[in-house]
Amino acid sequence: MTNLPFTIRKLMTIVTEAVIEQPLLKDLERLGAHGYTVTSARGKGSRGVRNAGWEADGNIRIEVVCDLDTATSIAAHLKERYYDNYAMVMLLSDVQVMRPDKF
Amino acid sequence: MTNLPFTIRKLMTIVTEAVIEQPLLKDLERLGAHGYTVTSARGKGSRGVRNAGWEADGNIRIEVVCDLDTATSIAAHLKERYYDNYAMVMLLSDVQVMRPDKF
Amino acid sequence: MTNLPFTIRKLMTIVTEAVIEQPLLKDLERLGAHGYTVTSARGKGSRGVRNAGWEADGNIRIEVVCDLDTATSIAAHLKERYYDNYAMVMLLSDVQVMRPDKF
Amino acid sequence: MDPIILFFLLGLIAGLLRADLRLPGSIYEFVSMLLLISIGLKGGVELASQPFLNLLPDMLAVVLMGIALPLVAFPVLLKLGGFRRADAASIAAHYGSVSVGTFAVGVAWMVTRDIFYESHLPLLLVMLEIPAILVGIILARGMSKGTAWGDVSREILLGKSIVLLVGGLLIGWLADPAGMASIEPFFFDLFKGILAVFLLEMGLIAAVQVGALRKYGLFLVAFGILMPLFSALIGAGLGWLLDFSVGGTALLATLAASASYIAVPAAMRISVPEANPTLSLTASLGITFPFNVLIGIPLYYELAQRMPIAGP
Amino acid sequence: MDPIILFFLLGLIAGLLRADLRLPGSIYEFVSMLLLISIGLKGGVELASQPFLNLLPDMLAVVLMGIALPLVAFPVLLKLGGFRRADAASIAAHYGSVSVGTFAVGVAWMVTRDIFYESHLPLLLVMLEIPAILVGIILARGMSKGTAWGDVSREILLGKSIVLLVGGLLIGWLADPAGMASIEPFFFDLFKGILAVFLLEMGLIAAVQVGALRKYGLFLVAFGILMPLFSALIGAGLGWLLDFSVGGTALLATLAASASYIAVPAAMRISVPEANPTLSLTASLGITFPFNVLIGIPLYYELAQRMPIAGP
Amino acid sequence: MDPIILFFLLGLIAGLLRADLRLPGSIYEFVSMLLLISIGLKGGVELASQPFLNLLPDMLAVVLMGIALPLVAFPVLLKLGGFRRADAASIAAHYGSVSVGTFAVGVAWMVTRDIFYESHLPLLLVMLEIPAILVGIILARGMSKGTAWGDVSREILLGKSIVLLVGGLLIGWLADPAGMASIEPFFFDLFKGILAVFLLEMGLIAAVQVGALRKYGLFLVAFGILMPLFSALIGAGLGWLLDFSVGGTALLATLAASASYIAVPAAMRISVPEANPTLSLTASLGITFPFNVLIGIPLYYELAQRMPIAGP
Ligand SMILES: Nc1ncnc2c1ncn2[C@@H]1O[C@H](COP(=O)(O)O)[C@@H](O)[C@H]1O
Ligand SMILES: Nc1ncnc2c1ncn2[C@@H]1O[C@H](COP(=O)(O)O)[C@@H](O)[C@H]1O
Ligand SMILES: Nc1ncnc2c1ncn2[C@@H]1O[C@H](COP(=O)(O)O)[C@@H](O)[C@H]1O
Ligand code: NA
Ligand code: NA
Ligand code: NA
Repeated sequence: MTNLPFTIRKLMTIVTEAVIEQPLLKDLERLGAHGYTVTSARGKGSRGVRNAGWEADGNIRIEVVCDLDTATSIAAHLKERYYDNYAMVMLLSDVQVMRPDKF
Repeated sequence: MTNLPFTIRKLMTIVTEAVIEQPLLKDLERLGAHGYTVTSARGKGSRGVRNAGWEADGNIRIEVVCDLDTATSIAAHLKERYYDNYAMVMLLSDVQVMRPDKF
Repeated sequence: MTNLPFTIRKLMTIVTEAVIEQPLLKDLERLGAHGYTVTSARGKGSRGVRNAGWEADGNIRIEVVCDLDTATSIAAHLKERYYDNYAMVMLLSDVQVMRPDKF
Repeated sequence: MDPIILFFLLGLIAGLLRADLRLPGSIYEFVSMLLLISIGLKGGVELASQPFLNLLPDMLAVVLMGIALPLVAFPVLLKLGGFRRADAASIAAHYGSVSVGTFAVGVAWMVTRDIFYESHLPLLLVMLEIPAILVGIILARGMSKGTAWGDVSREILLGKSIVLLVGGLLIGWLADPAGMASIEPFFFDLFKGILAVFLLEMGLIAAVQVGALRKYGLFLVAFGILMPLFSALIGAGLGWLLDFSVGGTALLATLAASASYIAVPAAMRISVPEANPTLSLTASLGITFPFNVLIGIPLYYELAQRMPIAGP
Repeated sequence: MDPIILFFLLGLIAGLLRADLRLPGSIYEFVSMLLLISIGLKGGVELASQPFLNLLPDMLAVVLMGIALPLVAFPVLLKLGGFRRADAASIAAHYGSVSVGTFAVGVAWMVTRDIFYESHLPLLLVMLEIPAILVGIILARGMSKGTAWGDVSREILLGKSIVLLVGGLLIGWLADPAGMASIEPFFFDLFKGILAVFLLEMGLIAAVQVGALRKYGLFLVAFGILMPLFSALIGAGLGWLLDFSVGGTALLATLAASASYIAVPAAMRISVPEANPTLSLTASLGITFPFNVLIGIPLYYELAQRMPIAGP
Repeated sequence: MDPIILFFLLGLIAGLLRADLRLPGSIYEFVSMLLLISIGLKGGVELASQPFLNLLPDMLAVVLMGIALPLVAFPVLLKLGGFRRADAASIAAHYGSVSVGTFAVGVAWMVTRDIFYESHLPLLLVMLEIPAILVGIILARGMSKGTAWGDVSREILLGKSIVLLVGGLLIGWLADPAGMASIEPFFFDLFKGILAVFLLEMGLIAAVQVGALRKYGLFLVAFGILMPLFSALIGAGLGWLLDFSVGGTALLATLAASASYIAVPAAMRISVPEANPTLSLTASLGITFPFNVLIGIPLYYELAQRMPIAGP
């Protein structure tokens, strides 16, 4: 990018059960995320079809932009706290942002 | 990432017409996808505005995390089967995952 | 990717207030975007919780696939026109596409 | 003027002015589900009081009409209109099938004027929905090619509109009257209000389609008005042959004149994907639906009144 | 047959045939909110006319039943069913608590037949919702382990169903009659129609659960039918002890027999995450709900009539 | 107590306790659309029976009030409140314009008590919605700066609330009475029930705003109560000048006292983006709406009764 100063941050995408939205978002903030974006989703994975047909059956897709350290501790926490008992997928990638101090 | 073992996989993002959700998801599974995440979307592209105003007019956004081979065969299939006749966009990128065997 | 010709393009993801959807989409087209995908979202950032509880309180998540030049001018424009007064986050990354002329 | 027509006009004008107005998608979906169920229920209640076998001739006749209409429309679209084969077949299928929204407006028109109509018209609506789809697919593909007819039939028979219409019919038919009375406030008393909301959104949708008209030019406009007029003649003729009342004849003409915008587009998108959906929807939603709702229905009633000998 | 039962069957059959039918998520949510409020309101209006203190014994008795039922179900599931501790505890909690949808169908059944029932049953419904959840958590975790009881109680007491039921009760209780009359057309007159829409979707959901049954086999099916029968006996016995009318006894049996699918699944998912939610929902939604709605309620009424001495 | 007020309190309390309760977004949107249409329809039906020209003076007077109120509020906010220019202008615009929800509660209050009010008040509501927005923009930007007034007016005139209110007015005005009767069950009979649902959600929203109050301190609270009291005086005075009935005077005071939370926030966000939307919404939704609904309306009626000479 020529004249716009972009910095690299981590984008963590979590797809999981809608029922744990509240505790999960609290965890994210406690672990250092400065923000998050949530969309409603449906899907299929090892725990079967989650069709958003009714309350207990929907997914959410959470995105968190953060630095490597925060990403690492979020990943470690999710793994330990949620992986065994909840439908959950976590993806990590690099993104460029313009205001690195924001994340 | 220091102590968390991350592996690289492909993230395929497909944006297309909501009306073909069912056959498309069946195709994805047949081609080796172990899971997928779907969100409702709207948008605009070469086939015009798709505003989600009513049934026939909505988009879906599908994400599939998979290995390179699966991604290649999905891409080939979508190209052959859907590109000519449906509003469709397909994006491919790398993501890090913690449980590579899942995908 | 063995036999499928993929080309690299920029994927720009914008999360912002739903209330500016219309002017923002117009801006994107004027600046050269050939298309976009929009999903409804909620979230939290420096401007507080945006819970999608009612009209003025929702977010949208816009994705634009485009070339580097277009991405640069979109970034510059958003920064100048919206950053000061609106809840907004902009992320940039690389994606592979099959029909580069489309974007 | 009937307020439901005014709701349609409000939507149309607001849409043309690009007002910031839209029914939430889930509400539109629910409202159209309620119309389907209510029409089915109403028909079922009436059907309960007559022997089913008597209706078979009418059902058969109507299926034949559903096959014939797209066969007439297809060559016109192909030759006169210069459309590609797939497009001509798809549009023909839309016009051979029916629009539940148009039928609902027609029923409301009759009810407001206390005009009698045969109670099994919702059943005929169901019978008319499907044949044209099959004809359209055959016209596009030919019989020979390996169309997965099993899948196609499944898709159509288990589509939302058939399931809710037939389900409503059956429930209305089987339910005991006391039970029906208790769900009447929701499904019957609110019917016209819900239809008003539906028409508001249909006006907004039609306005978007009108915008696309410029691209497709005059032939589509002409077809979107002349085809329903022709179909109405056939429908009214059939009503006369079947010895229907004036109201029933007018409603059968309305069914014939109406063009699908729910079941057929979905089926065509899957079975004839190379057909351009914008063409058929522009015609059906942008021209024919407004025409039928605003002008057609009174016209078809007029027509029904002039048929040589009509029932009660 | 009652049309609301037919709506449930329509949903069930459409679901089993994999028809393309679904209530939009937001509509389902709203419809179930309306049922909760309406039931609360109805109960509140009635409660306003009697001294609250008289109800305390009934409330206490019912809480004891809500504690006892999961304690009976748990060992059966653990020993006979061979389920893991967490799963047995979670399923037991579902069956100790109640289903508002089932209760609503029961109330509709009584109203259609003009059968009297005690007006404070909605209050008892509220009382029955919670104890089983706490028992379930204790069964899964033991008392010792540091469960965050504060959080758990908060979560349950401030969950949607309790807030709307209790809120409705209070509003019905406090509102002046003239004001209530003006909201009746929405909350009361539409009740059975809205219940019909709810049951259509419940049928679709149950059909999906039925699909999961194959995986879990016969024991779950048997439990899903026998447990409500046993609970209904207990409920009817309690109704008799409390000197309830036949209608009230039948509804108390219905409450006992019903299994939760809103409040308990959410609470268990958070508090006993290692329990497999599919197990309990398959039983509760795939077997017990259909069983109660289609067969159970008339049966429980039959049962209530045969209790030795019943009230008016 | 009126149940709709109790619904508001239920929402408020549930929100303050952070209960897990929310109306789905699409339902809230639809419910507020229905309120707008219903109020418009009701006004239109009444208007049909009187010569339009007679209303022009009232309409003009009310527009002047809509211009004057923000001009009074602005310096107070700027000087006493110490707000930035953009914020002061935006808040002033909110308080110069009107809240349809507040008006609906006022109308329900009158109807419950069988109090007469002038039938053209919904028309005055429409007239009051817009002027304050334009004043607010001018206060923020000055006249000189190149505001795209064309765009701004388009945006406002074609916004949801104006289109639905005016559309409803026109439909009610033009529709024939028989037709109106058939949509009454939906748009009129359900009105108060739908208003109750709307107020439940408004309570939940207000509770969130109350949370933000701590940040902005006492001045905003004081302004949120004193400004509507002042505006109500002006509104009642105007009602008296225009020779309104007691009920009409009270409703005009209610309109004056109410602060916008739909049309104005959207317009300000686009036209005066540097204004902090949280400030104005906290005041309007967190303080003024609850104040008007719980305390204001009866107070304004009291006030209207004490005006020297009032109509019938
Ligand atoms: N391979 C995948 N690609 C994309 N999304 C997935 C994939 N696997 C799982 N998911 C999503 O993650 C949720 C939980 O996955 P699981 O824990 O495997 O059941 C699913 O419901 C999907 O929405
Ligand atoms: N350049 C783009 N960036 C992001 N999304 C796009 C782009 N082009 C198309 N889309 C999405 O893909 C859908 C189908 O595209 P198309 O086939 O070009 O009409 C559109 O409705 C958009 O949602
Ligand atoms: N760190 C973050 N990660 C993901 N999304 C974010 C982040 N920060 C902000 N957002 C999203 O961007 C919106 C606007 O952010 P802000 O301008 O910081 O209030 C928020 O409402 C979130 O949806
Ligand atoms: Na037709
Ligand atoms: Na139970
Ligand atoms: Na005001």
